[in-house]
Amino acid sequence: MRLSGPSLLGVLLIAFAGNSALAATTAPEPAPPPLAAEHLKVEAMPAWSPHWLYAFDDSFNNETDARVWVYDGDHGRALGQFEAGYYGNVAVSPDHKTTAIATTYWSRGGHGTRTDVLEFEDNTKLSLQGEIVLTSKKAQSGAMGPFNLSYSPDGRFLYVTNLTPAASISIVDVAARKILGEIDTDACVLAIPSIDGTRHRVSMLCENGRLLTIVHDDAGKETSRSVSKPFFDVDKDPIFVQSVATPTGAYHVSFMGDVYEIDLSAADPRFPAVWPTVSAKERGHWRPGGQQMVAYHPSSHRLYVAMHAGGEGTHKLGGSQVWVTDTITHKRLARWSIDEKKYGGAFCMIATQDEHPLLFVATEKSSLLVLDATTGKLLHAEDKLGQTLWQLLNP
Amino acid sequence: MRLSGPSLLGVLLIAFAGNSALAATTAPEPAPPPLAAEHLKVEAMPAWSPHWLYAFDDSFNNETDARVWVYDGDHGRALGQFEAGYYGNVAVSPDHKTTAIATTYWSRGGHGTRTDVLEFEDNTKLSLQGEIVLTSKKAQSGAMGPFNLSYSPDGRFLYVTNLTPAASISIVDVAARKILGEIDTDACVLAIPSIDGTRHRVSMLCENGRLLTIVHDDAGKETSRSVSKPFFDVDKDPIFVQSVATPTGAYHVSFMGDVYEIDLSAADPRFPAVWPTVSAKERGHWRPGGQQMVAYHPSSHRLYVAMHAGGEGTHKLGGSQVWVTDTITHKRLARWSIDEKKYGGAFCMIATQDEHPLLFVATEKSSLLVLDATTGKLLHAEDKLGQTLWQLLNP
Amino acid sequence: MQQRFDRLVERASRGLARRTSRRGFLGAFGMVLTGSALMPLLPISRGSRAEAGEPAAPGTGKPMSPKASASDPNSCDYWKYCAIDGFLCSCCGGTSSTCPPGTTPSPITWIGTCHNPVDGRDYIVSYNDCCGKTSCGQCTCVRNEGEKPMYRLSLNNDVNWCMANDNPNYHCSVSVIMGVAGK
Amino acid sequence: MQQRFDRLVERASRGLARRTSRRGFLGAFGMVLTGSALMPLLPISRGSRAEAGEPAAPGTGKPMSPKASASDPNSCDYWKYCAIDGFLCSCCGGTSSTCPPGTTPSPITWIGTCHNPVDGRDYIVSYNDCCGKTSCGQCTCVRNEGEKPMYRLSLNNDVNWCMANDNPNYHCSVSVIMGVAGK
Repeated sequence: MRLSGPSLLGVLLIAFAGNSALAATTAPEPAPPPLAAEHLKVEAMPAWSPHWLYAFDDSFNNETDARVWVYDGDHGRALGQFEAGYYGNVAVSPDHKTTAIATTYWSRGGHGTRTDVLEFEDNTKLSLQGEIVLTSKKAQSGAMGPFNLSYSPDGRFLYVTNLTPAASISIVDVAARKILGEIDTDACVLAIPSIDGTRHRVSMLCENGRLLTIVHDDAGKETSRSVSKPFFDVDKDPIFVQSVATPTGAYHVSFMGDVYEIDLSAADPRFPAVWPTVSAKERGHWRPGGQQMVAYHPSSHRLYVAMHAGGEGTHKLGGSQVWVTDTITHKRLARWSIDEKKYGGAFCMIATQDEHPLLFVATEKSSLLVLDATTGKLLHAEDKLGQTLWQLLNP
Repeated sequence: MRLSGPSLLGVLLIAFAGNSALAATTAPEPAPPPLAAEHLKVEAMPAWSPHWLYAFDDSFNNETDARVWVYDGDHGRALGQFEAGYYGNVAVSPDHKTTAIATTYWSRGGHGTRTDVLEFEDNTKLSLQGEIVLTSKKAQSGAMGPFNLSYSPDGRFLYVTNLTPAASISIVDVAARKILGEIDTDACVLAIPSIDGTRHRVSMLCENGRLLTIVHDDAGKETSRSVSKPFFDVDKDPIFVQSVATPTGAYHVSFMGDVYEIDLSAADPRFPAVWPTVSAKERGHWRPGGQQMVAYHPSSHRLYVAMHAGGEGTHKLGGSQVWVTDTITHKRLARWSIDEKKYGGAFCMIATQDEHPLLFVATEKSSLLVLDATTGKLLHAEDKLGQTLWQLLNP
Repeated sequence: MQQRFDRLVERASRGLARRTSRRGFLGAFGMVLTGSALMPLLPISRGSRAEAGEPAAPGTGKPMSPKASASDPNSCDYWKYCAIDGFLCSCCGGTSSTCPPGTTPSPITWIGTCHNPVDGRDYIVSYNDCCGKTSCGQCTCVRNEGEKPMYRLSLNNDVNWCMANDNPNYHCSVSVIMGVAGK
Repeated sequence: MQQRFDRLVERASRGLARRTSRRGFLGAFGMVLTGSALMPLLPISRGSRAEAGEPAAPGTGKPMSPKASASDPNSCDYWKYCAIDGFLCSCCGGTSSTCPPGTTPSPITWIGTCHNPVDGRDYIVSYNDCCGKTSCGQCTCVRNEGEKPMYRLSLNNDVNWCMANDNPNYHCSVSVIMGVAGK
């Protein structure tokens, strides 16, 4: 190898060193003074706000390059992003300091050796803290939701859902950054976490409309499992797997617009009476749809559902309206229209959990709308954020 | 790990086996007969056609997922694609059987360990044949062109351009699939190949407007180098690095619309007299622009240049027109308009090399237009192919 | 009777699952289901006739005027695509029932029923993914007649059906006619 | 005088290049160029005044009516971005002169001159890339005042200026004021 010729271009510059003396001597006018030299640096993350959003962009046309945006709802601006690989499943830790991403990579872009990993991102720096290599079983589904990857309520364990198509979960010890074990879930899917006293539990939806609940010990070993009676009818009116977490479990809506609550606050799962978001007259004509079609704000007990007019098979159509229902009185409080022509229908939604909540709405055109969750007023609109926003998170 | 429960969903189906007996017994009407069962298989590539196009999509918003489309201009349809990594440099072998892609991968999407590779794709199967791992120096430039990666005219060697920012080329023995060595190019860029008798040569453009030509032996070692007199003025009217190969070298156009030929058919490079594509009146008002703004059809000696009305600094603006000039008489033959409103300006162009040539035009909106290269008639338009088409190849 | 048969096959397949590795199981399962065992397991979609904009001609149950695009394999309206969610392989170098060159079909998949307005028949189709290259990115098509959530995996089009392939990268989707649906 | 100085620095830097490794060279080169040695090497763009749609007020050389967007750092029209080709970091979590959290600035870059219509001055700016994450994908901005092809690397914005970073993945671009341009 011969490298004897002059081998560097002569005019490359190091830009960290703006020289302000230089500016002072050459200013052509006496006033105003020239702009000061700037110094290239890396922006620091601001202090955490409950109005931060974590938005998963699947990048469906370039699916090996998914990413998670961190977005400041108050200032209507992106704070930065994480890489999220291929079909990344995302969860933010209960202390909102870490974003966990379970995803798949290849040694050569989309080919070569497959490696599934669980990556831990530092939310205070937007930088990668570390990874755990997983077995190559991670569930890959476009139906992103809060329970494809989930933290236990105390942040101690992470539950990674697997599908090969055999279904199982891997239990990760978060502090030790270690996979404790894998538990078969009998073809049931999701990982809805709860704690009963000191017992860590994970619940999941089964094909026959039942809830499977698995209790595990601190070593990640299953200690018991129980199966509920059927609480929904898969054939007559299935519930979406994309649901919203509540302090005691989850709200799922059904294709026809009924609300199914899973209450895991007691020793056995409870299923409070099902209630409708649609009137008898609307039923079958208006229905929930999209990708993450339900949001919830606990202290004001409001449920937000993306609704559209349509028939069977339209359950992935975004909402032309957001319907707001009181979860205690079951009364509808509002119907807010989405500018479908401009943004497409409401596709994903999440409400912040503070006392002045925002409702984030990602649309079919991958716009991001920031609404006042109390009044429905549109506070800010990002015409396009990423390529295909498929999940919104706000721990 | 406990996996004793029933662990597979019961209703998965293998679809390779369509059962046509099943169809025959259940048809509800006597005529017409029901459609026959289909059998899932993989499409075979058709026989090669000179009207095939290789189109590089940089996927600029998701740049780790670039790809190369193979497109059939006669039937106006995609034949398939190759993955092309990050800033892939692409070359099709002279026998049009192989596509070589020099690119960059990481072990974790866009992070982790970097590996630069030269991948060999089988054009008759659209499958990966093999790879050579490169040193991590590969040139990464958005100014894709025919000479960022190039085959020697006999297909024996491949020249990989490097930029760290020191410039060099790596010489690859194609048959042996082996890097022979690396040659420093004294800050000069590109790799324009030629053969003088039996001597393999590579030429490149230098900062001072000269052409550097390096001769190498069969082992990839430099045996001599020579530098031409300046043949263009970098400050007054630079030539684009994106040029078009000719049987004896290349045509480069300048920012102002002059044509610079590099003729490598003799022992020393020759630079025929520069001639303009613009009239004296048009000069400075109409200019070439875009990404791959020049195409050439040898036997009809026609040069195609993407032109727009604009001033200094507009040299990346796509063409509102394609100007056709005779390379022998230097007379303009035609000005063809592009529907800019619908497609955006003409951004990349290439002419097929047969006797009934097509002109492929990729636009600023990543549309792909298929024109009759003789008449300018629009034969087919693909409203959108990929995300950002940045290079067209037709070996 | 069908239900009982379903349970039998299901029990047999679960037995297999317990005794074999993942890949071994899929191979064996494939053999079990090939041929006459296929029919009883097929779920019948009720959706194809209910599609908005395709009113039935009175008394016939057939649509009066099928859309022209319902017979164009490059259009999402194509009748066979009644529950595809993804990129149409016919825009990616394949056809409505073949994978593009250089990709690999998914051996596992899900099954639906689509109504063909031309001959008035309902056909059983399998929706397979073609795998091993990054997203095709052309002709995104989302239709969901009879589609169910992930806990009913055999009727779900959200999961990546390339999941069991050596390279589970999703490229595009096809719809393969298996036969006429029983009435 | 300036030309002679250029050649001196260039010769010195080439000498360095021969004696040191790539990374070693860049470090040493950086020190050579920091401070007063910076000025003579700066190429002055002639383009900022020639921009279409910004006619000069007679006799002043200043534009008559700067566009409002010329003072919006999230707009591609922002005066400092006169030769950026890429994603604006101000839309990606950074600002017009800072990289987004978690990315790494490129130590090497190219330099241009942009005209600030507010104070009528020409400023020397360095266009740095922020590196180490996949494409930001927001606010694509392509302007090329004074930009030159790749053989004049120090005036080129097509190459990936993240090339010398540990992770050369391109994320977005900033424009950093270095000082007022000499007349």
